[in-house]
Amino acid sequence: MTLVEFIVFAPLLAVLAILFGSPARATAIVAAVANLAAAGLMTLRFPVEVESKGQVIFASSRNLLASPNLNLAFGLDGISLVLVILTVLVTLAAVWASPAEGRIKGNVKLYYSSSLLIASGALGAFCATDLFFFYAFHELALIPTFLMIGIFGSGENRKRTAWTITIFLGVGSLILLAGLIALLVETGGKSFAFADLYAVGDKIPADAQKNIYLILLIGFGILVSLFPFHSWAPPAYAQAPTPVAMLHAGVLKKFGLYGLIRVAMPLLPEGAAHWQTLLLVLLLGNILILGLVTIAQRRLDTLLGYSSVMHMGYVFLGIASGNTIGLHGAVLLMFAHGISIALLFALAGAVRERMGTLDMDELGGGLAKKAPALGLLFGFAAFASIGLPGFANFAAEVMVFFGSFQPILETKKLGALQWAGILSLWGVVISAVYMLRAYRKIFKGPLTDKDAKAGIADLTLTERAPALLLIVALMAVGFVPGLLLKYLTPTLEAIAMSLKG
Amino acid sequence: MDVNTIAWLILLLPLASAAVILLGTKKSAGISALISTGSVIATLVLSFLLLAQPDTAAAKPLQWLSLGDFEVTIGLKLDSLAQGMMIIVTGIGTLVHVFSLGYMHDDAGKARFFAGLSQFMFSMTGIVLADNFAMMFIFWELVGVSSYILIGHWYDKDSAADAAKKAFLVNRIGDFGFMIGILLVWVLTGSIYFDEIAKAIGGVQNANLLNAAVLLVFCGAVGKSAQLPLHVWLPDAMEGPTPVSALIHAATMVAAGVYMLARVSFLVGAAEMAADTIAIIGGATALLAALMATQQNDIKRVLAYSTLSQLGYMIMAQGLHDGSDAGMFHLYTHAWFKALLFLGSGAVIFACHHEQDIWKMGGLRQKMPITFWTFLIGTAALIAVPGTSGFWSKEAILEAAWHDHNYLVWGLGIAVAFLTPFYMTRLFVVAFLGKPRTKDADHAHEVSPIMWVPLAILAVMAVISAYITGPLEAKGHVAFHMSLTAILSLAGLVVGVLAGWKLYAGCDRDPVNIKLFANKFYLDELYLGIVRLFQDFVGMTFDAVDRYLIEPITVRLPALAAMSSGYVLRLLQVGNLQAYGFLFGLGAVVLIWLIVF
Amino acid sequence: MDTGLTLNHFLAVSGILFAIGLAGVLIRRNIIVIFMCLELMLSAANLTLVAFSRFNTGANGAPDYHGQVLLFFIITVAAAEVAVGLAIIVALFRARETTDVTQIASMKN
Amino acid sequence: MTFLFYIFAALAIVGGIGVVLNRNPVSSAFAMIVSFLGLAALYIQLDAYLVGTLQILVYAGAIMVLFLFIIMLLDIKSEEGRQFGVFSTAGAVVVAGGMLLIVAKVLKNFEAGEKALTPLKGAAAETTDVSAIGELLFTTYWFPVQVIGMLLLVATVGVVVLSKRELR
Repeated sequence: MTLVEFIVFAPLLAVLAILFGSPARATAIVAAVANLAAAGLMTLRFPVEVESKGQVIFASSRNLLASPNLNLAFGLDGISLVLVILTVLVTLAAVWASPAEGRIKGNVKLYYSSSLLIASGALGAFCATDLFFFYAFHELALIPTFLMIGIFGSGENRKRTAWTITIFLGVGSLILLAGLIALLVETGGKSFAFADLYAVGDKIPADAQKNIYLILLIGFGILVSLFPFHSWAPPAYAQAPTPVAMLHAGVLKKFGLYGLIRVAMPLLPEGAAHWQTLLLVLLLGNILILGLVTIAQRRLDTLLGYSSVMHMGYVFLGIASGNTIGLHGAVLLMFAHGISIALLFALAGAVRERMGTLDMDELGGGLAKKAPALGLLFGFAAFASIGLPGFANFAAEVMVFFGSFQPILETKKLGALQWAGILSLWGVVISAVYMLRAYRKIFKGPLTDKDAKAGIADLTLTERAPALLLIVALMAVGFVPGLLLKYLTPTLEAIAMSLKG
Repeated sequence: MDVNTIAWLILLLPLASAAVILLGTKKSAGISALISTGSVIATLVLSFLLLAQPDTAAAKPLQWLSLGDFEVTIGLKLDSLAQGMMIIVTGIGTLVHVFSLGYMHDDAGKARFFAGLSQFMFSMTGIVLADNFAMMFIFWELVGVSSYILIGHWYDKDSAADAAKKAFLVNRIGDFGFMIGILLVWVLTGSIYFDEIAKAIGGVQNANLLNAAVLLVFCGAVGKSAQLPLHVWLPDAMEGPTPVSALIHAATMVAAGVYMLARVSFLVGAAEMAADTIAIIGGATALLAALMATQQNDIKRVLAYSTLSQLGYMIMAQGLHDGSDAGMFHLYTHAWFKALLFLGSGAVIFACHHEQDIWKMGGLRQKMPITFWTFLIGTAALIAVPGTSGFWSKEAILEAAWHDHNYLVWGLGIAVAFLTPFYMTRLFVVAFLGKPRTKDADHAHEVSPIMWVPLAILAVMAVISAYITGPLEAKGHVAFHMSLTAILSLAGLVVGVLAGWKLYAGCDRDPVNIKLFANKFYLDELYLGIVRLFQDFVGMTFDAVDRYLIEPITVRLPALAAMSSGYVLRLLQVGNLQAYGFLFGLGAVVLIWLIVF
Repeated sequence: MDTGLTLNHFLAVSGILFAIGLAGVLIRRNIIVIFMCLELMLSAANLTLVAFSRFNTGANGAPDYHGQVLLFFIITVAAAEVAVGLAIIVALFRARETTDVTQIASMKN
Repeated sequence: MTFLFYIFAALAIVGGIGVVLNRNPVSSAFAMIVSFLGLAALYIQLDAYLVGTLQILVYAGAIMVLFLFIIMLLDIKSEEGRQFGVFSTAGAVVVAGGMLLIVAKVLKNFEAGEKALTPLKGAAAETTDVSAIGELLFTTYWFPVQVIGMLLLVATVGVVVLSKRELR
C-alpha cells in the first residue's frame, strides 16, 4: 500500500470503524490527522523534478479489468499534491469544527462518516490516474453531501435544496460522463489510464476536440458553478451543515477545475482555444454579475455561497489564459480559495451557533466587542478572501492577472483575454465591498440588543484551532508561494506547452 | 552593519513588533506600546545609518514568486529618494508613537492600536523601499489595511466603522486602476522593475497605450493620495485617533501616491498627455479642497481638507515638467508641519475632552501656551510665511508650474495660495483666540510633556526642515527670486490672513455661510447615490435576475420538464394487469416488426 | 414417402397457437385462465423447438436432440412455474377474495 | 400423414380457442388438455416420442390436474356479465393479429421452411430418441440438470412457504 492509497482509504477505514462502534468524533479526527501526516510525508518525499505531464509519483495500480484496461490506479503529480494538501487541511478543520457528539441532533455516526466520505471521494478523485476512478470517486463524494444537507441542514427548505443540488450535480456529472465517454471513444477506448490517454491524446481531430471540449466545459462547469449553472451553490452552502459547506465549497468543487486542467486542456487543446471566448464571457458573468448579486445578499451564509461562486471566475480566467503563469495562478487560487472559504464557513458556523441566525440585519452588529477572537479571525478570513497580500489568495490572483496579460507581451495589442482580465479586476473591488460590508454589519459598530447578546461567548480554544490551522496555511503560502509553486511548475509547463503546440 | 542588514532590519523590525504584540503581549498594553515605540525608534536610527549609503545602494532581494521568466522579488531599493523618504516616515513615526503613548494612554485597545501602527510602519517602509511595481502594490495594499484598522480603531462607533470601510473601498477602486496600469507597463516594457522599466521606456512605440498605462498607474496615487475624484475618504478618515491622522492621513501614507509618482517620474515624463492630466487633477484637487476647507467646523476636517489641498500641490508638481523634485520637497516639508498641526489638534482635542468643533473651543492661548505656539508655527509653515519651510517648497512648485508654461495649473496653484492663509487664519483665530465658548474649552489645560515634546520637535522641524535638505539630496533648494509667482503668493498670504482676521476675530458663530463648500460640493451625496444605485439597485436587479430568470431557466425549467414528462408517463400506469400486458405485447410486436423487416 | 408436410406447417400451427394464447392473456379476466393461456404460449414455443430439432438433421440423418433437451428443461421449469404461480394465486385469492385481474389494481397510484 | 397432421393441428388450435372462449374455468382447463393432446400428437409425428409422452404426462397429466385442483379449491364460478371488455378485445385483436401477421410474413419468405418432412433412415432410425436425449442429459447437460433439480427444490419450498403465510 502506497502513501497515496493510504490517504485515500484511511477515511473509508475510519468510516467502517465508526459504523462498528468506534467513537465518531475521535475516530474522524484521528483519521484526519493521520491523513495530514501522510500528506506532509508525501510532500517531503515529493521530488520537484517531475518531467512529463503523464508522470506521477507514488504510483500504484491494481488491475481490475483486462479489456478495457481498468485499474484502481493512484499517483501524484504537482497539481494533485497541492489539492491533496488542501483536502487534508480542510478535512481536519471540518471534522474539528463539527459540533461535539452530544450536540448533533440525529445520527452522529452518519454525521461524521459523511464528512469522511466526502474527503475520501475528493482525495480519490484528485489522486486517481485512471479516468474511471477519477469520475467514480467524485460521485462517491456527492452522496454524503446530499444526505448531510437533507438531514442535518438548516432552514426549512433543506430537503428541496438537497434535491436541487443532487439533481443539478447529477445532471452535471451525466453531461460530464457523456463527454468523457466521447473522449474515450476518440482515444480508442482501450484504456482508462491518464498516461495512455495522453499518449494518444494529440491525435484527436479538431472537430471532435471542439465538440468534446464544449461538453466537458459544461459538465465540469456545472460542478464548479460556472455562470449560469450556479444556482445550486448559494442555497446549498447556506443550508449545508458547517463541515459539508467547508468540504464542498473548499475541496469538492475544485474537482471540476481540476478536471479541466487535468483532462480537458491537455487532451483537447484546440477545443480549449476554440471556446476560449465563450469561457471568458461566462467567467465575467461569474465575477461581475454574481459579484453584484453577492452585494445584494442580506444573509451571511448566502453571501458566502455567492462569493464562493464568484471567485471561481478568477480560476477560470487563469485556466482560460492557458499559459504557465495563469495556470499556476489558477491552481494556487484553487488552493487558496478552498482554504479561505472553508475558514469563512467555519466561522460563519460559529456565528450561527451563537446567534441562531445569519441574517445580517437581525445580527445587528458589534459582535467583535463580545467575541473579539471571533472578530479577529473573521477579519483575517475576510481579508484573505478579498485577496490581501500576505495571504495565498493574493499571490494567486496576481498570477492570474499577469497570466491574462502574458500572451500580449510580444504583440502589445489588447485582446479578449486582456479585456476580460481588466473587467475581472473590477471584481476585486466588488469582493471588497461585500466582504467588508458583512464584516462591518456583523462585527463592527455599536453593540445592539445588549441583553440578548449578553450570553454570547467568544470562541473556545477548540473552536479556534481549526481556524488557526487554516490561517497559518494561507499565510505560509501567501508569504512564500514557492512552497507550493515549485511542485506545480513541471506539470503545468507541460500542459501550457501542449496548449501552445 | 552592512547595507543588507540595515535595510532588512528597517523593513522587518516593525513587522516583528506587530507580530509579537498580536501573538504575545496583546494582554499587556504598556509593554506592547513600548515594543512598538522601540521598534520605530530603532528604525529611525537605522534610517540615519542608511543616509550614508550611495545612491545606487540596494539590498539583496528575496524571491517571492518565480515562474521561468516571470519573477517577483522583494528587493529593497535604497537610492536617495528612498533614503529621504525613510527619514520622513521613521522620523514622524517616532514622534507620533511617542505622542500616542500619552494620547492613547487610557485607551482600551491600546495594544491593538500600537500593533496597527507597527503594521503600518512595516507596510509604509515596504512602499518606500520597493524596487518593483509588484512589491509596491503588495505594500500599497497593506498600508490600505493598516489604514482600515487604524481608522476603525474605535470600531464600536458607527461613524468610525463606516469611515474605515469607505477608506478601504475607495482605495480599492484606485488600486483597480493601479493594477491594470502595472499590467500595461509590464506588457509595454516587459518588466516590473523600476530600473529595467526606466531603461526600456525609451523604446516604447505605442504612445496611446503608454498614456493609458501611466494614467492607470496614477489611479493608484489618486486613491492613496486622495485626489479628485477619489478624495472623499480622507476627511472621513479623521474618525481615527488623531495620532493616526497625523502619521497616516497627513504625513506619510497619503503622500505615498506622490512618492510613487516620483519613483516612476521617468514614466510620467514619457507620457505627455498623462502628465498634463496628472497636473490638472492635482491642481483641481488643491483648489476644490481649499474651498471646502473654508467652511468646515471640525478642527480635524479643516486640517484634512488642507492636507488634500497640499497633496494636490504635490501631485500637480509630479505632472509638471521637472516638477517631481519640487513635489518631493513639498512632501518633505509638509510632512513635518502637517504632522505638527494634527498632533497639535490632537492635543487640543485631548484637552477639550474629545471636542472637535472649533466653535466650541476658543481662548486656548492662555490654557495651552505650548500647544498654542507650536500650532502657530505649524500654521505659519502651512500658509507659507517666508522663512518657514513651507514657503520654500511651495514656491518651488509654483515656479515649476510657471516655467513649464502650464498657466492653467499655475493659476490653480496661485488661487490656492490665497485660500490657504484664509482658512488657516479662520481655524486659528476661532480655536485659539477669543474667549472659551464652552465649559470643556474653559477647563482645558496643557498636555503632559510626553505629548508636547513631540510638538516642540516638530515645530522646530517645521521651520528648519527646508534648510536641512540632506536627506533629499539636492531635491529641495532654499532659493528666492523676485518673480510674478513670488509676488502673487506673498500677496495671497497677506490678503488671506487679513481677510481671515477681519471676518473671524471675535466671532461666536460663522459669519460666512456657503452651503456648497460646507457640503463639499455635494460630492459625497453624489457618490452615495452612485453606490446606492450599484449596491441596492443594480445589485438587487441582478439578484432578481438571478433568482427569477437564471434559476428558473437552469433549475425550474428542467425540473418542470422532468415533472411534466413524469406526469404524462404516469398516465400510462393504469394499474391494470392486462393493459400492461397489452402494452408489452404491442411493444414486442412493434420491436419484432422493426427488427425483422 | 413424401408426406407433403414442411417445416412451415408446424411453424404456422405454433404461431397460431401463440397468437391465441396471447389474445387469451389480453382478453380473459380470470387470472387462472390467463395463466393457462400463458402455458399455451409456452407450449406453442415448444412446438417450434421440436419442429426445428426434427428438420435440422445431422450428418447421420438423426434429429438434433439438443433442441429436445431444451424442451425437456422447459417443461420442467414450466412445472415449477405453475406450482409457484398457482401458490401465488391461492395466496392472492385468500387476500382479495377474487381472481379477477381488473379488481387487483393496487399498483395504480 | 398429412391428413393426421391437419386433424391434430386442428385439435390443438380448437383446444386453444376453447381455452380463451370458455366462460367456465373448468371447461377452459379441459379445452387446454385437448389442445395439449393435439400438440403431443404433433410431437410424435415429428418423431419426438419422449417429449410427446412428457407433454401428456407432465402437462396434460400433472400441470392441468394442478390447475383443476386449484380451480376447485378456490371454487371459482364462471365469469359473470359481459365476458370481454371492448378495449381488451380490441387490444387483443391488434396484438394477436399483429403477431399472426408477423408470423405469416416471416413464414412466407422462409425458404428453409420449405424442407419436406421425410422419415428417418438408417442409423438415425435405429437409435431411439430416449437414449439419445438421455445420453445428452447426463453428459453434456449434467450441470443444467443439477441446476434444474435445485430449482424444483426451491420452487417446492417456495410453494410451501407461500401457501402457509397469509398474504397482505
